[in-house]
Amino acid sequence: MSLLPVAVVVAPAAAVLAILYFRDRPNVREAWTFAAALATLGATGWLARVVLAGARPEAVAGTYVADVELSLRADPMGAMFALLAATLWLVTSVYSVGYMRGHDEVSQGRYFAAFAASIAATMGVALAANLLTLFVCYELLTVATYPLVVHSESDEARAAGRTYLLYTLGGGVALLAGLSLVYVAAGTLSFVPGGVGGLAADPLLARAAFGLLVAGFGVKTALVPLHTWLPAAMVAPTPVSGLLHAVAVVKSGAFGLGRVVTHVYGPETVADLGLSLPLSTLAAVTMLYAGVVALRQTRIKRALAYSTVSQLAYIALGFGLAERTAVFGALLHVPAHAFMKISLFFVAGLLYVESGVTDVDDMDGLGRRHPVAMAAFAVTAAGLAGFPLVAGFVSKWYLLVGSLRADAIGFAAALLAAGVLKLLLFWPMIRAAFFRGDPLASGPARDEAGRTAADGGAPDGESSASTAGSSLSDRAGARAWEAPSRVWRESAPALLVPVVAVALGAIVLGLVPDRLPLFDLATEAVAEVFG
Amino acid sequence: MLERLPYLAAIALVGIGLAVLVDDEHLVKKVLGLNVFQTGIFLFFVTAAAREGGSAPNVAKAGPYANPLPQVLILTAIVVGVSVTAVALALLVRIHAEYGTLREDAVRAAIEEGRE
Amino acid sequence: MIDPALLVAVPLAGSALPAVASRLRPRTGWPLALGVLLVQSVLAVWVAAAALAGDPVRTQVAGIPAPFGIGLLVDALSAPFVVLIALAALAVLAYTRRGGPRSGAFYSLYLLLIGGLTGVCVTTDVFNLYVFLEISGLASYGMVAQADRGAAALAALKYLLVGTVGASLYLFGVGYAYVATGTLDMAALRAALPAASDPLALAALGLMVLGLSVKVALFPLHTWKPDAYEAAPPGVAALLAALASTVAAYALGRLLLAVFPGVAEAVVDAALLGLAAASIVAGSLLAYRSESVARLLAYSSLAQFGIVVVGFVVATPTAIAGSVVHLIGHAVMKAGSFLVVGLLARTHDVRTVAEYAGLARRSPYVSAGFAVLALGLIGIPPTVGFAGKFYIALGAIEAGSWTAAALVLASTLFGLVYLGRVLERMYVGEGDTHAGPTGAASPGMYAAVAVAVLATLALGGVGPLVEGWLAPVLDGLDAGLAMGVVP
Amino acid sequence: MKPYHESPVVTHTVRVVAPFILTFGLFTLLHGTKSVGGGFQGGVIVASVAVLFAFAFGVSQTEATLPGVRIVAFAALGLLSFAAVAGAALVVGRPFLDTTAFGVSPVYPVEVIEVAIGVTVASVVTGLFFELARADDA
Repeated sequence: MSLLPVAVVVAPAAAVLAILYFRDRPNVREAWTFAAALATLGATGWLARVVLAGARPEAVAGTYVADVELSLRADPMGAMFALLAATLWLVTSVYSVGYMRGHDEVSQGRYFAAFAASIAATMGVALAANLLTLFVCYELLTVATYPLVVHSESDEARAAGRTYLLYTLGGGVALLAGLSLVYVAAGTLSFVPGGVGGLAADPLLARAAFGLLVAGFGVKTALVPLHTWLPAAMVAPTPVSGLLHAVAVVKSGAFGLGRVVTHVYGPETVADLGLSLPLSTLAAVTMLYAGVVALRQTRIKRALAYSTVSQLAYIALGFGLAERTAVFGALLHVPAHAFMKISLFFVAGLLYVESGVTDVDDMDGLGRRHPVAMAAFAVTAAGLAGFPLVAGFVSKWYLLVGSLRADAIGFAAALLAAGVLKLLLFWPMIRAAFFRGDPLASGPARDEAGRTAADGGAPDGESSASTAGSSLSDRAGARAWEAPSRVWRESAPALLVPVVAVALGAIVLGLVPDRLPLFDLATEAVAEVFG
Repeated sequence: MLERLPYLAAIALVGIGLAVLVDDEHLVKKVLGLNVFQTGIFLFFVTAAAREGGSAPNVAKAGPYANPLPQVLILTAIVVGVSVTAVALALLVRIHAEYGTLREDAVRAAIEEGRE
Repeated sequence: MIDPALLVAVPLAGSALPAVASRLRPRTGWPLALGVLLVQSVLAVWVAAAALAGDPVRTQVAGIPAPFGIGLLVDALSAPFVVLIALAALAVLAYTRRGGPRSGAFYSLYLLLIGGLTGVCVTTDVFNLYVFLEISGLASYGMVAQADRGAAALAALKYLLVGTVGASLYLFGVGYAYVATGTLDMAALRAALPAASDPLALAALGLMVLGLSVKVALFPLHTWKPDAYEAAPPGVAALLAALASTVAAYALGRLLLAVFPGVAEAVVDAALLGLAAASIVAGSLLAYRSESVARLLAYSSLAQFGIVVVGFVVATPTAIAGSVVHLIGHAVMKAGSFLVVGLLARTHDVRTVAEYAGLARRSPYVSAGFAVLALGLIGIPPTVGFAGKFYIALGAIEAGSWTAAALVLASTLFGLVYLGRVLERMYVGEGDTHAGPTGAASPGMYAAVAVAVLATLALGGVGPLVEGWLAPVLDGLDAGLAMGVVP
Repeated sequence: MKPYHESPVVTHTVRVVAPFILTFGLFTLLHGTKSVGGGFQGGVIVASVAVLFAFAFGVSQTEATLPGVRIVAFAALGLLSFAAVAGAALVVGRPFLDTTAFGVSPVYPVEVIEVAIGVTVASVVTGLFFELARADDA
């Protein structure tokens, strides 16, 4: 019974109360968020070190239901996900402060409290020792993220919230059914590397349970038929879309899927029961479908959302193949995709706050107006497409090798095709940003854009910016008056610094992956499962 | 066939009572229906207790007795029936005082108006 | 050892005091009721502790031996309910000090109700069960009529008519059971019923189950509940919502498990499962379409009791433990919800879902409490709502009845639909946020709600405990021991 | 209040018949153990006497002699004495309501219980009658 895993979950949870208590005093409230983020990062870092040293700290909170305990256990896979979530929470907190204040959003107290609660639930999902604890935290994650989805309280947000709740709780019900079947079939729900065993006894029951579990986790992993809530949830503020809908929420779905394949069923049972093919096909279909639909999106965030759906399918495919290298690739793709996608979302958020840009075809000339941000955007977009030297390439490489080793040529082809689709998606944006002139910026970049937009006239270059966009650029314009009009002075540091940090993270993960603890944890996890 | 007759009567009373209770609009008639319904059940119990040539279960008298237990049960059930009817009548008096009518549809209409 | 008869005698005798005292000196009804209920709670906890420690407390009223006299038994199945009744009565009493009706007569009825309900839980004589059902019924009809609105009188009358029909049908079933076996004691009935002629035994079981289904308000027989709970004063609605149908469901479970196993299982199980399924679906649908929140909560009870009945029909040890946990959990959550509805109606004069818009800003703490209770009713872990449902679903899967399991799990989604609507309106709706509170609420009212919310969270892990308590009783029942108790 | 005329026929018959009804009521009440009768039936008959007086001499006049407090007090008294007899068995260490607990033949405790029930029933029925009668005028 060690307190470390408990500390990792309790730190953000305690922050929730503190944030709610100080919700009317912004600076104290933000201080609490940062303190909690740092504490969690420290705890997860230490946890990772302890786990890499071979220990498996465990904390049991007593038998909860049907002699299954509510307990946390840090194993390499869990520690990796927790470390990733903690690091990105810190970065996102900085970004959130910049975004919230730049955009002076309403009810920020509730926002930060719900954020901390979501992270606490994600930590619970990461460190859960058995399927039931994971389910409990999974449901709490839904409850904690709901206020964030409906943050702007507009009708569109309310509708998105309703779809979000219906899908995720529907998934929760399927998950509960699945884990009940597993409990009845195998007698236990705790995670055992390499599978619980005894599941193949009754193949029909085992297949039904696997189907239900995949459906349950598939909702949050946004596998095709169950993915429609993710684009709808883009109505949430960008930091929410960034951390939650690119990292915490959807990754907990993918993580759950991984747990089922590696620690409940075990790769051999998945292969014997012939479950590998259907799951992998579902993932491949999702990859390609989402990739294609992403091309048709006009709003940046919805395009990124569909690209997330497609990228998550990479992870699902890796786990679906249940082959050593493919699973390793999938585990690596979790942090890789997290860093890349979060930087894209941050840039999208920055563009929205600073220049009121939300649509893909409004991105002309942004390269000049926000050179650093757009550079980060370009680099990480390339990484998503699988360009070397950025994180995406490394995990995709292992996925490709893994699918070839599992002699699934079709799936390898699907991976490459998905990469091409990403290219087709991002290249027009990058070209518009860098190589097409910015009609607005004929004079000094900042003031000209500010004044013309301010008088509400629709200059020829500025196409149908959404009404929210134009009122935003008035504010951006207004700030332009105060800020000296130096070209590179493109955005508030609170927004720019996290963007750069996360982009650098993606590059480091691409250049020297094996030096980072995430890589070692993934290796350790795979070694534990595949022996 | 003859000794089956009281059971049939009991079932008939139960049926009639329920029919009046459900169908009639007048609240007092509903309470009456309830009483008829309960009497049917009591009749069932008492006929179950009867014996061929049995006399009242009184220690003073000799001879085969009718079964005392169902009769005692029905004594209690009658007391319960009376108290239920008393509460129902008290409620009826209050409804009449409040709405001036004892027809359920009229009362319900008055409540709907009151609610707007 | 305490004679369980005291558990019934104390509230019944105590019920005479408030009526008289309040006529002599006004406002003495409440303290008297508090005194009696404190004594009742101490007795209940004491007896329950003994019963749950493994040796059930049993006695024969007036010393008349078993098959003839009325036996009283507090075992692992009835002990939790005896304690629940006593503690729920205390919590709601705290509320009614300022919130609810305060006349002496009301507190007499209050104690009568508690006495009747405890009687239903402890008796082992089926006719005695009828008498206690009627005592608690009569008290609840009177309490529903306490509200000064005219509609309360009509709702109470409707409740009286339907409730008495239900109790009389149950009496009819007792008649058939007596004719079939010649005895009224549950243990003797269980021994004699399988040998009895089938039509009589089936008629007895059918009528008794039908009668109790009216009291539990399963779907087609539920019409009395929404009107009664909406028209009754909030304190009364909370108490009835928590206890009235819960105790009737307990009695139904006691009959199905201890008296009628082996008698025409298939027919009655199918019928009850049908009723339960109808209740879950129709209850949720009706709840979704109802405008007033009190009526919504009443319809939600239909669905929740449908789930409990599924647990009793599946009848594996896990499912039974689930039903007991869900009965207790639901009582706590539903009582808390009705208290919140009463509190908000009193402080902000809001009653319908539309009026609940933007309430979270106006009264954040009460709304947070309501949110926890609503999440519990939906069945989100770590609340007690989830524990009960999970056990029942697990039991259903173990027994291989897939439709039952699917039904129980789907009820979470139904719950989300009709309760999520209210929560969304409260937290995300844009009501006139500056409308300040209109009425005052006493600390007692807030305390009662707080107790309910804390209990919802604290009882989350009570599953294994209840399973442990019930194991000896259920094994005893399977082994054919009378009432599952070693004589 | 309706003007209440006392027709001589009604008042005289009531004044003559009342004592006999009352004794018959007490007779039924006390003979509950051995023959037909008992607390409930006896109590109701006794209550009918009060109702008769109300018909004959006017509700409010009768109610003046039997105010609400006294009626409820009698009801409570009956209930509490029944509980006392039943509880006494417990005090002596025998199961609740055990009438053989007191060494004397069970008939006497049962008689006390019958009287207690009779008092309660009589007062409740009378109280109910006056309540309904008063509600009508209101």
